[in-house]
Amino acid sequence: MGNYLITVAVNIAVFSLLALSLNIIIGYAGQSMMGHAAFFGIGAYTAAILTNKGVNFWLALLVALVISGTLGAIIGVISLRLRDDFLAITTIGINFVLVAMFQNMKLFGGSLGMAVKPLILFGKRATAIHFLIILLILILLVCMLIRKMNRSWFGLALASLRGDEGAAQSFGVNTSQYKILAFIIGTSIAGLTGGIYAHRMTFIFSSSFAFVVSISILSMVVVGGVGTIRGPLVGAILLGAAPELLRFADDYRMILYGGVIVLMMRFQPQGLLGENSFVMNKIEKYIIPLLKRKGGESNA
Amino acid sequence: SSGNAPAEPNEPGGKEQPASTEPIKIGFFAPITSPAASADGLSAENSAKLAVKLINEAGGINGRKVELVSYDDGLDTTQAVSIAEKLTTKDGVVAVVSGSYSGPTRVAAPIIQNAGMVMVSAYAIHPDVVNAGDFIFSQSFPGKVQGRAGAEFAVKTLGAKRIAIIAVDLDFGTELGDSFKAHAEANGAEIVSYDKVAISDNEFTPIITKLKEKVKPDLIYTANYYAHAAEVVKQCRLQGLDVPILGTEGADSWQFLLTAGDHAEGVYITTNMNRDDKNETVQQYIKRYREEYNLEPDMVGASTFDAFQVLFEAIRRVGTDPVAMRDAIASMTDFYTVTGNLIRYTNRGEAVKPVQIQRVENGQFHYFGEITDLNIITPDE
Amino acid sequence: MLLQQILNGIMIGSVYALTAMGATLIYGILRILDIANAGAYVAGAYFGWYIYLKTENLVLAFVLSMIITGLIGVLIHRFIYAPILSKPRILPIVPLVASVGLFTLTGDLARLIAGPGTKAYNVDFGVDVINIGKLTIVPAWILIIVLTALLFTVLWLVLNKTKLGLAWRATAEDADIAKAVGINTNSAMALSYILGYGFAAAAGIMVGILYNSITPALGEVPSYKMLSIIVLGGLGSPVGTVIAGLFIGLVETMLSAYNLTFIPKDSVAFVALILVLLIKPSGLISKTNKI
Amino acid sequence: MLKVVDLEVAYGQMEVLKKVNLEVKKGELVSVIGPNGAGKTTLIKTIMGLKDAKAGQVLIDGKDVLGMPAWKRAEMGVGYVPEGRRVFGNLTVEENLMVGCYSLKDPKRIQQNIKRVYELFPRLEERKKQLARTMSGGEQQMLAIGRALVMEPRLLLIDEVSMGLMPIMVNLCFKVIKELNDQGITVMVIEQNANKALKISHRGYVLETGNIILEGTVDSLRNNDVVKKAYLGG
Amino acid sequence: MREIVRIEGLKMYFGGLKAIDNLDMSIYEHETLGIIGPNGAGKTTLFNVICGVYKPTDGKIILNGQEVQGSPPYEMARKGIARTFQISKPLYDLTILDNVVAASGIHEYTGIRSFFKKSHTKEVLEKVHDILELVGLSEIEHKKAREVSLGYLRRLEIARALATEPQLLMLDEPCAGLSNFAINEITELVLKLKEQGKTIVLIEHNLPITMKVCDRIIVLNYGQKIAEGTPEKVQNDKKVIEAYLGEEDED
Ligand SMILES: Nc1ncnc2c1ncn2[C@@H]1O[C@H](COP(=O)(O)OP(=O)(O)OP(=O)(O)O)[C@@H](O)[C@H]1O
Ligand SMILES: Nc1ncnc2c1ncn2[C@@H]1O[C@H](COP(=O)(O)OP(=O)(O)OP(=O)(O)O)[C@@H](O)[C@H]1O
Ligand SMILES: [Mg+2]
Ligand SMILES: [Mg+2]
Repeated sequence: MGNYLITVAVNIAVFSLLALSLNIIIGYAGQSMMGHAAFFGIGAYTAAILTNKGVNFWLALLVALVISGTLGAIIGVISLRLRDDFLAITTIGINFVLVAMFQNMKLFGGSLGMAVKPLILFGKRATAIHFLIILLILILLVCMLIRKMNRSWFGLALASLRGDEGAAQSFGVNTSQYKILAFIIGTSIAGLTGGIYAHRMTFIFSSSFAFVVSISILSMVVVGGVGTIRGPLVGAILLGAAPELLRFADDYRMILYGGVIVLMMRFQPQGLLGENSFVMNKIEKYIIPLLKRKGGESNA
Repeated sequence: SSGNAPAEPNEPGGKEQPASTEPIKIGFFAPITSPAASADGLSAENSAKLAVKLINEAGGINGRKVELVSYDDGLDTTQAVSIAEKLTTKDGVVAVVSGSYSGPTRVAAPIIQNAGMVMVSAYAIHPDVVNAGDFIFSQSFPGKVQGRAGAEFAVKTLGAKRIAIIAVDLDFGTELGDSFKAHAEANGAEIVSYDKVAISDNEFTPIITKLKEKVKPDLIYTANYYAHAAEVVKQCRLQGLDVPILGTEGADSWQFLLTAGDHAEGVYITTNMNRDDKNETVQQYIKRYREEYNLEPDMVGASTFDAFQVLFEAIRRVGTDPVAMRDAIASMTDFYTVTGNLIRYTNRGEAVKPVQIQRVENGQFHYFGEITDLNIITPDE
Repeated sequence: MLLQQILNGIMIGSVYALTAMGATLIYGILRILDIANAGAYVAGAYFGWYIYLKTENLVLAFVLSMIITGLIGVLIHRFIYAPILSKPRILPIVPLVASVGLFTLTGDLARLIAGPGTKAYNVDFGVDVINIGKLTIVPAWILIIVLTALLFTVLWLVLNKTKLGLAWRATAEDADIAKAVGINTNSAMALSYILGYGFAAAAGIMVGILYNSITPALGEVPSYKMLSIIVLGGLGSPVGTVIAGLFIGLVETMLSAYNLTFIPKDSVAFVALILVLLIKPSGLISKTNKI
Repeated sequence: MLKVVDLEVAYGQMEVLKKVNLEVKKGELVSVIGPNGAGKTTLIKTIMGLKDAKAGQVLIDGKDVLGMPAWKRAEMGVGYVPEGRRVFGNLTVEENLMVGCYSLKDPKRIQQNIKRVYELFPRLEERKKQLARTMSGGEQQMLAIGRALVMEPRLLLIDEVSMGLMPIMVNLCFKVIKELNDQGITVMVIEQNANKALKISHRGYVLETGNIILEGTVDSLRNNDVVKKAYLGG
Repeated sequence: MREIVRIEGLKMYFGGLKAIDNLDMSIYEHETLGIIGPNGAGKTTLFNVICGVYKPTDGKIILNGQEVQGSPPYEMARKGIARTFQISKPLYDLTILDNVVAASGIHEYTGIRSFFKKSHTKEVLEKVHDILELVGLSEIEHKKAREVSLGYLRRLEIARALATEPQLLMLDEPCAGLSNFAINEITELVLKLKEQGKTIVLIEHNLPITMKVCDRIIVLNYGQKIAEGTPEKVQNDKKVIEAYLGEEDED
């Protein structure tokens, strides 16, 4: 793999983590989170400030995770008071306010952005491939985590809360608690990703965490398929690689990008690989029986 | 040295093929599809194409044609990283010109530096761009110099004593505003107010009412891009605040003149291009740009054009070996381009060149003066 | 100075209210946070500019552009939103994502067709400014006030004095049952889009005239700022939108006037929004369920 | 007035109605009974135009209305009381009734009709400013019935009249339906309380798993063993 | 008989509207208590207050000797009070089976710890299948709740309530919308539960059923108790006939 491909892969991997984590909040817990990039940013700045001060990278990542998770908990608490669309806009607002803070406060480098001390691994400066490995391991972990979640009472609690809060409470689900937990998990993964991203870029600007970024993450989740593991991954791969894949379209790149999203929502609002989507139906119809016949057994 | 770049089989320019007739490829990126700043991106891209076209018309460099490998970065740092990787590892370019703003340029710089390739940044203002290493050059003078020159002009020539600053809250406004402030104060003027405005904001009436009725400055320094600068000018004049206004290269665009209309008369700006320069390079660029694109050239375009001139000159002198090119650029002196005489490069890779003072007369920018004092125009080394 | 600043604040606020009016209508009816409304704002500004360039007739520019943009709105609703919304139990973020896609598309289409550079209306009002005592008034401001009042009145009348308002709300809640009681939901929705997008076009032209500049990026700020104003004003209530617009305008003005720029002006709207929602989770105007 | 010919309806792959034939003559009151999941709601939705048919015909006044949008059918004078109330929860009681009058033009008539519904269900008048979603289950059912009545339907389709209503109100509603029918309104009613439904009807149909298994006059049905056992509570 | 729930001076006002007005009542262990009354009398509201959906305006709810008014619904559920909703609240995107499994996890929703405990274990599935069998949902357990007709959603409500293994089961019009056949099934079910010693509170407008299964009936009107006693007694109460039952039907 050439450096260029690795770089694109790193970008995709970053977005995969962001999409997977956002999906926990939006897809599994059903909460309208529209400011995910803000938490990505909090993680990035926290980790960057710490390593610049000489703190160990891994420790810095941990702190980034904790701090963004804590802020996520606050959003979770706020979300308890707000209805759906209000929550959506409040989170948009939080995204804007945080980016404004990154942009204005000396602590975050102000309008000049912030240089990040390059990561040294095993005595050498880390390159794209190192970051790719770290990210892939994390993606694997997060996927396993989500899989575990889906099979646990936790997952069922989120599904109930998403389906009908009143009903969920009627059989013992403390919906507030689970909402907050979903926010914490989602935002802390975003923060962790931010910490890695900052060291990959070695330079961070407030604009990398702006609302538009939240929207692209959201688009990845929705285009891929909300509430599944494969969905955000595929969404991140497609849309994350889109700027590069669409280079052939030159000047029409953004139009294509926008157009594809609109058409997707129009014809496959459940996402490319969401439940009951065109692709999944075809897979269920043709591929699964094939596998069954060949493999003899398949897991439900 | 090329740092610890990963060894790539097709390391560009590493092994110079003798007397090749292959075209020389030069990489380029600018924000084209980004909604935020695409007018500048277009200026840059147009000028890049023009530069290549003109050199090829003149027979290329040492008999070899030049080819442009151009990318749109969408004003997105993530994309800029991919582009930088692609340029350095896949496209076989010999050098890179950044026609983009600070963000993308800043993240691309270390990658290009690590690959041991030369990059000339056309107009990015961020002080850190050239810090990426010895292969990275800035075509124009840094923001600090321009701010200093502006203050010199405002205080010494215009005699301003009470100055109000309005600056966009980005690296651009911060660099210029802060350095203007420092130098103006050092020269005995008072900065009576310093307002930062968001790039997303275009309503300055509240600030201007405040300036007019409470602050009462005798000069307004606006470190903004053209849209904001035009708004500051227009709203000052409409509110009846008739003090001199000094802008920056950010206002050096036909779009500033279009938007501000008559109100722009008498406004000064600091910039790097002198449209009244009799020099043939300058006039040819202006003429050809108008012909090719039916648009008025601006500072962004001229700077991009010149970034290519710097590379062309280096290649003409030493060929396409990156280390040789780097040394050739670093030692360039008195090289005359559209944006004036490049006196020399500092050891950090920043250009030393005079700062132009232009003034709007009859709806056009015209020569008003020039800051050539080396103490002012030499960047910190 | 205070008086002038209050006037400035009211002006800025009116621009916000005007900008958010179209999206308010659509949000109030369909509960779609229609970011693409900011695309209509851009498109409308360009149509208006072109018509004005060709005809020098400002009224015509407004009317034609509103109609064209409104009709585009109808098509967008007919072929994009309506099919999306008719699917059962769709996630609320799906139309939102679609609208973001549309907005991206319009901004870049404008760039491709009209070029990325600035276009200027250069409207000549005859006078530069009107001075009343110590107050300075720019003629475009008067036009803004008139336009805001006009659109607001139209909206208010439609909502309160016609059956359409009720039909909209019923359709938004349960389109099937609305059909079953005899509401032509397609044409009712089409009308909401004509108004919603037409209003956005008017706002786009107005802002284009005020700042004498339109660019493909014109919609960037409104695309999110209007959201905060809509919500701050309660759920898509036009009265609330006007009040919220003025409120934000005044707060922003006072902050810059008195150097209280500890928060960037840009995020004032959102800080206000978050504070208000924390204290009063239903928005400033709490007759929430009425449009 | 209403004729359903060989109607086939499916949800995706699943056939729910299989060649259903049914007729309601002008001035008739016909009830359709059947167990849960038989397809009664599906049938009525298809007649109203809220669900597409796969094959067959729905004739209203002799005209095939399949493909015609629901609001046109409403304009033809078809009134609909949906299953599970489905009132407009964020509208007030009065607004719900106003929406019901949507196809009427004359404001006087609108006032009159609403007044008549208020007389029928005084609780609704008491609560005219209350949001419909905060009304009790039975109150919502009254509202749903009222909403269909205010539009002066010629053909009234009712999906479960008695659901959630108190005994007094159940009787009242059946009485009202009977009265309306006597005044010339054609009615088709789906009802779980077969006893009460058959009592006021002229004819009835029994729908089971998508097939009409029985039809006939009320008397013939009431004396049918199957009906007796399964629907009249033995 | 032991008192499970005692309600003292309960008031629930919505603005000026007195949905429950100074109500005193008790629910005893192992009894089946019927609550009837006109539409809008406050029956569902009473359920909502007992289950913690609404905080009462005033008054006490004493569960097993403990004051519990104002506790959130999930706590009331965990304390052993299960309820069905008059207007079904299924989890539409889940299958019937998962709906019931979710309910059976009542004591598993312990926050982050629940992350590490598998939900669809053998025991859980066994239990859930039994319940589905009991209420007649077995055949359609793999259908999404969204694809199921109303009658079956009503049964799902009961299944979910049972899955929480409550000490007090509160049914809000379980028979509404059910076919005759199904009503008989549900009646059987209630009788069976009664036999097992469950405490049941039942709101039901289908009088024959109420009369058949209830030991005791409380009649509400305008939020106040207007009658209380055995089915026979209540059935013949003048006030009840006037406000609720109406003149006797022919049959
Ligand atoms: N949206 C849907 N998607 C898939 N299947 C559905 C859907 N709605 C209903 N069905 C199925 O269609 C069949 C008929 O449903 P319908 O609602 O018409 O029954 P019904 O006779 O009205 O029953 P009930 O008396 O319970 O209301 C049922 O088997 C049901 O599972
Ligand atoms: N959230 C609320 N806001 C205002 N009024 C309410 C609210 N909830 C219930 N009510 C009113 O309180 C009264 C009691 O309602 P409740 O639902 O308890 O009646 P019910 O006895 O269950 O009637 P039904 O037999 O029709 O189900 C009704 O008149 C209803 O309109
Ligand atoms: Mg039904
Ligand atoms: Mg009730």
